Amino acid sequence: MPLIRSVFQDELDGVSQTLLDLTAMVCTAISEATTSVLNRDLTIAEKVIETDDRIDDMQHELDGRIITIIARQQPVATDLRALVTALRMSADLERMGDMAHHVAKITRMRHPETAIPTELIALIKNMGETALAIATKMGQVIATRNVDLALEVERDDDEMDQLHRQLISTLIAPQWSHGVESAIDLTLLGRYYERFADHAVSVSRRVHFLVTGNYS
Amino acid sequence: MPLIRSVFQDELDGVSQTLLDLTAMVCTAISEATTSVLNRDLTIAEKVIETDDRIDDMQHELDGRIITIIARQQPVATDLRALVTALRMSADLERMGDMAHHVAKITRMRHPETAIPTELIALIKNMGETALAIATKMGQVIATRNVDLALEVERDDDEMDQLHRQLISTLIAPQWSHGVESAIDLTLLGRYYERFADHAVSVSRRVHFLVTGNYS
Amino acid sequence: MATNATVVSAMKPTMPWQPTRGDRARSVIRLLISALLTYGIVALTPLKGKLAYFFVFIALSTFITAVDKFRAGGKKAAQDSFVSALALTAGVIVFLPVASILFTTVSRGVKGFHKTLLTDTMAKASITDPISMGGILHAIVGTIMIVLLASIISVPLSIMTALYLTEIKGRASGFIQFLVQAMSGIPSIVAGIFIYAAILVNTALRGSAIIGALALAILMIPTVTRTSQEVLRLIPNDLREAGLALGATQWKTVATIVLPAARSGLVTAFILGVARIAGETAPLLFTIGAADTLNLNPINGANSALPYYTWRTLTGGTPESMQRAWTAILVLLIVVLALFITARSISRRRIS
Amino acid sequence: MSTTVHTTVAPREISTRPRPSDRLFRAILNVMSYSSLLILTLIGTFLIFRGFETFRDQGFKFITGFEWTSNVVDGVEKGTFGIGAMIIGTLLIAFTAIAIGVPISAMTALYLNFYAPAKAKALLTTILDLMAAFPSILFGLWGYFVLAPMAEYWAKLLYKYFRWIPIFDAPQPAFARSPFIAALVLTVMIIPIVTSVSREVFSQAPLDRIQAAYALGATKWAMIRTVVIPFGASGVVGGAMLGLGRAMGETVAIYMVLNIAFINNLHILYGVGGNVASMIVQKWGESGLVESKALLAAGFVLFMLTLIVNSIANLIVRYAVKSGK
Amino acid sequence: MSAHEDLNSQNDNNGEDMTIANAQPSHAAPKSLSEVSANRLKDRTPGNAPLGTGLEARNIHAWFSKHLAVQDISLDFAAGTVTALIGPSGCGKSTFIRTLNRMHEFIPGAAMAGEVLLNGKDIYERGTDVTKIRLQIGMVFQKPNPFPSMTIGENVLSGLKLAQLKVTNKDDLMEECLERAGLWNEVKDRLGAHAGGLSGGQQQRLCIARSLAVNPKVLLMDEPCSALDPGSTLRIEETIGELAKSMTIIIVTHNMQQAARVSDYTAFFLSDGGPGKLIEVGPTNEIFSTPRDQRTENYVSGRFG
Amino acid sequence: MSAHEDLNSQNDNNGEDMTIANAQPSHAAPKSLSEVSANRLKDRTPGNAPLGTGLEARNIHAWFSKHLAVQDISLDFAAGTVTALIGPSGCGKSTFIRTLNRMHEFIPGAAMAGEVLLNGKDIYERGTDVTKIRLQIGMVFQKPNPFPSMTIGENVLSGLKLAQLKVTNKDDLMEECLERAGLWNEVKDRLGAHAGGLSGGQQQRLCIARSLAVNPKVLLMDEPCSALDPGSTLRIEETIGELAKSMTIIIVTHNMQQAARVSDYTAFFLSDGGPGKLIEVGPTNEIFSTPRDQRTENYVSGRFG
Ligand SMILES: Nc1ncnc2c1ncn2[C@@H]1O[C@H](COP(=O)(O)OP(=O)(O)OP(=O)(O)O)[C@@H](O)[C@H]1O
Ligand SMILES: Nc1ncnc2c1ncn2[C@@H]1O[C@H](COP(=O)(O)OP(=O)(O)OP(=O)(O)O)[C@@H](O)[C@H]1O
Ligand SMILES: [Mg+2]
Ligand SMILES: [Mg+2]
Ligand SMILES: O=P([O-])([O-])[O-]
Repeated sequence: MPLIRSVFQDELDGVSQTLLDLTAMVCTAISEATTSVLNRDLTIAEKVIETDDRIDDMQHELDGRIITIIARQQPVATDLRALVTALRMSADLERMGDMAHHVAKITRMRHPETAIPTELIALIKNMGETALAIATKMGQVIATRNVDLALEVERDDDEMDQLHRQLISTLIAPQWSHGVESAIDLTLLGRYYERFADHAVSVSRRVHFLVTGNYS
Repeated sequence: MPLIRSVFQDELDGVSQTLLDLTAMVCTAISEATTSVLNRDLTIAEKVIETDDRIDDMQHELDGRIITIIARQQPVATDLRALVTALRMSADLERMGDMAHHVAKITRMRHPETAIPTELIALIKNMGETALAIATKMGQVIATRNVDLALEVERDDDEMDQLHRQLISTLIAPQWSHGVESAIDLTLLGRYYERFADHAVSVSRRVHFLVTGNYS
Repeated sequence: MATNATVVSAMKPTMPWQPTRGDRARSVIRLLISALLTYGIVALTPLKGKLAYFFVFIALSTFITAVDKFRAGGKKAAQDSFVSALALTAGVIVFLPVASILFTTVSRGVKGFHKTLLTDTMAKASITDPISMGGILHAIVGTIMIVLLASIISVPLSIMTALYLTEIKGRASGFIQFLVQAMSGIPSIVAGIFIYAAILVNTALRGSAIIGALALAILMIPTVTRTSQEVLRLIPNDLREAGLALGATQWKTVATIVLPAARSGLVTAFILGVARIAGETAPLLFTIGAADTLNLNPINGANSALPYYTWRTLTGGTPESMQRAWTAILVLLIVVLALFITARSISRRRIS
Repeated sequence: MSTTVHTTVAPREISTRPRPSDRLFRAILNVMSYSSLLILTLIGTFLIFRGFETFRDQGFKFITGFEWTSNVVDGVEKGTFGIGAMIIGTLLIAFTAIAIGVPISAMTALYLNFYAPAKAKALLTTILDLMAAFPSILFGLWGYFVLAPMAEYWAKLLYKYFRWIPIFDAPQPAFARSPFIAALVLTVMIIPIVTSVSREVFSQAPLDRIQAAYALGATKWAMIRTVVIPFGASGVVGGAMLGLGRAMGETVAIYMVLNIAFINNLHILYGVGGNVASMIVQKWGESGLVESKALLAAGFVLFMLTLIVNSIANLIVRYAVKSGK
Repeated sequence: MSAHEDLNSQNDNNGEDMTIANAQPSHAAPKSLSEVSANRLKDRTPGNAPLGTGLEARNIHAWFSKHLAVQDISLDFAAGTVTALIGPSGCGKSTFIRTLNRMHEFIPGAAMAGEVLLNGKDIYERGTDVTKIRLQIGMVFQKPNPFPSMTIGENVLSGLKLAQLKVTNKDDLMEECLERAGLWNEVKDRLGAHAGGLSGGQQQRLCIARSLAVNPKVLLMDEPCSALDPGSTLRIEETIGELAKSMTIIIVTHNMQQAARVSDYTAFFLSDGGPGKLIEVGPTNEIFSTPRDQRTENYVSGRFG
Repeated sequence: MSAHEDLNSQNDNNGEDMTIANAQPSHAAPKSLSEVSANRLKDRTPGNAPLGTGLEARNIHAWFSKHLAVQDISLDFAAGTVTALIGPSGCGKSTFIRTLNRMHEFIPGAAMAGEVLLNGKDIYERGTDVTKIRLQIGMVFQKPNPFPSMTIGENVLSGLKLAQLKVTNKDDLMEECLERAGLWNEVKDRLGAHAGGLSGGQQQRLCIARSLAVNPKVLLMDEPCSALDPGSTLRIEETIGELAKSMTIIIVTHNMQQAARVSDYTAFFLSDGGPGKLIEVGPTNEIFSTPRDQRTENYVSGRFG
């Protein structure tokens, strides 16, 4: 007998697809936000900010859809967990979009100056790339529900924490010469990347719940 | 005919109650975190950190319970919105607990020094009190589902933003004499209070969705 | 749109599916045409008599209606109207003999009513005497006695057999069911001569009410058994299971739940059984002897009964005796009708 | 749980020994239910026991013979008894009645269930039930006084126009007290049984199926053809068989309208006929000892005849009901 | 659809309704929440033309003798949509749905008021051939009711036989209908078997196939799954989803989840002691997430009183 | 419970089972997720003593003639809990539940193997008075079946009459039972009326009240709501919740949501062509959120195949 419930299955698949779409948008956003802050590129920054609005809309739409599916299909067990998990993932993804938005806002705030002193460009670039890598990997975790891959995301996050610590120690080192204002900018910038990665970890962890039904 | 569904109603009430309990814990946490950071009080800081663990556990338990209720009672319309909203609120509340935790961690990190220069004590105290006030009001919004009160929370958040801006301008003012490290601490501290208030606003806004079914 | 835009204006109920005045007029016209044609055909052909009118009219009106319907709705409609005409005809055919029987019986029977009809016997009168003499008291009493005795014998047996078939459903159920059905086919005369052959031949016993009742009981058993069985079968099995699940024994379940639930149905079964035997003549010819006088002793001495009395008076052959027959049969008819109406009102009460 | 015990488990014997009260109850019903067997056996036994001498003396000719004479020679009663004509007459009348009555009954049942307006339905149902309750002697009286004169006229018409059909032919134009008239009386008598059985079955035609047919655009007749008749055909057959059984055993009414004679006659319009039951009544009064034994033997034959017809009827109904489902 | 050519030519209103259906239940403005359903609708109304304009009920009242059972119900059923009728027992759902194909009139003493427009024509108009109406508005009942005396194949074609329609290629039609009802694979090897041997769910799909054979525009279903187990129920729901691509479906159900699952629009009836009335109608998403009327909310969320 | 004194003294195993129930379905270790249900359980087993140790089915097999319908089912029903039996049609739920109060044996040719322990005693033991067993294990059926020849009040007390038990204060008992079945308020003014006049849902509650009158320890319910509308269904579910405080309840249901709503434990049966088997049993929360067996997951989430 073939699988029944085809409509429901289509709807579940649609939710997964939207999560992947959101992930893709978030990846673009963080990558472009990094570019904008490194290159003082206001146009790209504006684009990121705009993307975030679209991410927010999409998230709202997705949440509404998930609630409708729960109301109409009344799923239980794995199906219900998948939907509730999607609901939470979408919140994380939205926050990740916000973080990219915040990064882009720093570009805008300092424009036409640069927010990043030359000696930190490499570090920030590294953070941006790590963030992108984590987000990409997170997308794979969503798509494959692979719990092992989720662990890798956590390891990448450790790397991000490492970079973050490195950033702070640079700021508080006596050699620091760019003043308090710049330090504050960079503190926040670092925190944004760090939080971005945290949210990615959180999304990956939710896959664990989805698969096993338990919080790890 | 009396209301049927008494078991379900009890369960819904239980969820609301847990949200209120969480709110109370969050209020205590932020208030104590402020005290600890102002008074360099390590004991209280440790207590806050421990409270956060309990908040996390409680949130997990609540989420599990909500999923079970959805699976077992298969609610629709307002009931379903109430549960989904509770699921999101619990995430916000958990983040608010985290923020208090972060504040307390600053106390611990700087101990036995103080993290707050004397000239900022009043401001931080004010931020702490505003945060508490917002969280308390948020609790009332949860309890009463009063959409107007939710607007007040947003106004209080504006006040918080105001204080935050004031803090940052103090830090970047040329008069600043406490060095970059302290400035970084205070930047993060400020951001914690500001995010705390943001989450409270987010909780209040969810009440709007709960009542009307629309995102405002 | 779409909400009940509170049109409180009271809409009037309509029945758009019912024939309109036009439709009715059309069918009247069809019947008139059929009648005219019938008249013409009977006048012009060798067909004669009421019967000819009847059949020609039916055939014509059926045909004309079918043709008319065909023009409006095609073959489907024509077939439909043809069959409905046939069905109506059958109903009329059934109606006619009953009307005739009732009319004949009443119109002929009432002529024999007189003062002492219900209070006197034929002890001092002969059946060929003028109508105003004698009466049928002895026959009425005899009938009542015989029917009661037959019921006393057959009802318990019948209900127990029905219970066996519905409650115990024992291994022999199929066989017993078969026997009961076979019994319902026993011709009444066979019951009569059986009792005669079994009891009256070669014994000192003579015909009496009880002997007649035995013959009638044979006829009554299958009717009561089968009706009771139907009634008991209608009692949902859930009820029995509910009783058993409450810790009752089967006997208690039957006595407290099944039988009370079936009570009115069982009464109906009993009355139908009585109606079945009250008019029986043939078995009594051999079994109750022949009495013209009142005999209150059911187990001894010849007795009479209404059908039996009718039979006897018929054989008299004179106008007086014929008149007595019609009158007796009218009384019997009234008795049977009364039973019948009682049974129906009971079963109707059960439905509501 | 479900600890996969793969051993084959033997059914356990359940001790369903009922309480004494139940055992008594079941025992009583068991015994009582055999009363019908007892009665049937007794009837058969007694009739054959009393009629034994007749069977012995007459042999097979008792069934096939057409002669019935009895005389006293030297104080000894002697006779030749053959009821062939009676048996043939019985069957002829009964089948004729069925042939006329069943179509009318079936159509009436359809009319009642599907065509009649509420009032007509109530009236006609009452009338049918009434007919069933009429004493048979009443039918006899009515048949004799009212129906017979009319039917004689119909018989003449039939004879006139249809005598080319063998059974409507007659050796002489004598139509009074013919099998035809007896059959008409019987027709009226069996219509209520056949109709009520058919109506009952038709009315049980499942409403949901009827509605399904209508919802598929059926006219009333199309619906009846597709739903009601397949469902109820067995019921009509059953009703017809019951009617047949009744028709074969009818005594008094036939006695009054039929000219009983020991002549083999298959022409229904011809005023000579036979009927076992009526013959017994006719001969009973003046019969001597030997003849009355012959009459009891005739009763036994009639008994067996109706028993066989009814058994066949039951088999047919049972088969029809099973295949209908 | 080739097998239907003869049938179509019977339905005299075939050419005139080629316009796009504009009949829409009241609050039908597309919302973000209803995207899923909107998608479904898109699937279901490809060219829209063969589906006609759907069915419109205008101010329907229905009486049983003097008893007003249904009061003033106006509902539009857009072509190619599934509308669920929900409401507590006795609120007149069955009565209403039975006025839509003139089955109401079989009840002695029944009366009605209002209009039911099929392709713009009132089916209660005088002189309408009611059997033709019922051919265009099929019905599936609560209990599966195949004709037991017929084989599976004969059952599918029974509508043609009953309505005395001719069809050129019976085998194709049989296969097409069984296919659309989702039963073909299960019965293709035993079309000659008696329908009684099928399971309840299969019987119900056979009844659906039977309705399809006369090529109705509208299919009414009165609690079609209430006598079935959940597996068969889901199977039927899937079939409904498929069918809605080519016809208008109206389904009465006691099962709120079923209404939520299968329908595009939901109408809520309530009786309150008096006659049944329409309380609210709207896209199913809205009825189950943000109903406007408190009584609707109470009903769909299982609250009473 | 005062009205029950006489009855209790009839049940000869009254004193011996004052120990705390330790019979627990297999994976009954309390989980965080099951807090709600755990709370319920707490409510329901106040002193635990009057509830006994519940019912235990051990290796139950059931045959219809040679046909094995149910194979090797072992289930413990802890006192004061509600256990739902779910599974597709024909998987032997009814058969199993009917072995629990010895109703199975009414079917000609029925046979069984295994043991059913009520308070530790096998109800199939030789010499057991089966009528007494059925007094202690009540049963409510699919279709409401009050005794039509009795009034409402008589119906409630019919169990006493049938089992020929005496009770001191009939009126109190009647009120108590109707109260517990949640029907008292609706019928208190017409106890003398015939039961046929009640609605379906009320009739079913009357049947529950009838079962309660003989003070059973266990109540079996075979799809008690499948013939009822959703309102009455919720009402009955509420009653079940109340009753579980004072007795052990086992309910067969086709309605997954119902199982989810009312039960503390859920057992999933499946037949797979052969005899019905127990696939999984556990706290309802787990069965509906994290079932262990894939087949259970498929069934509860409406997937088949
Ligand atoms: N044949 C009938 N004769 C008289 N009244 C009827 C008849 N059928 C229904 N009614 C009445 O009409 C009203 C509506 O009944 P209807 O069957 O349409 O309700 P429903 O919504 O379909 O209920 P359910 O969900 O139980 O099927 C009820 O009050 C009912 O009592
Ligand atoms: N009286 C009977 N005689 C023979 N076989 C039976 C009988 N009752 C049930 N069975 C068989 O036993 C098996 C289990 O039936 P049972 O009624 O217990 O299933 P169920 O799970 O209750 O199904 P449902 O959910 O449809 O009520 C089925 O295969 C059925 O065919
Ligand atoms: Mg209905
Ligand atoms: Mg069952
Ligand atoms: O609430 P945050 O995403 O800033 O941690």
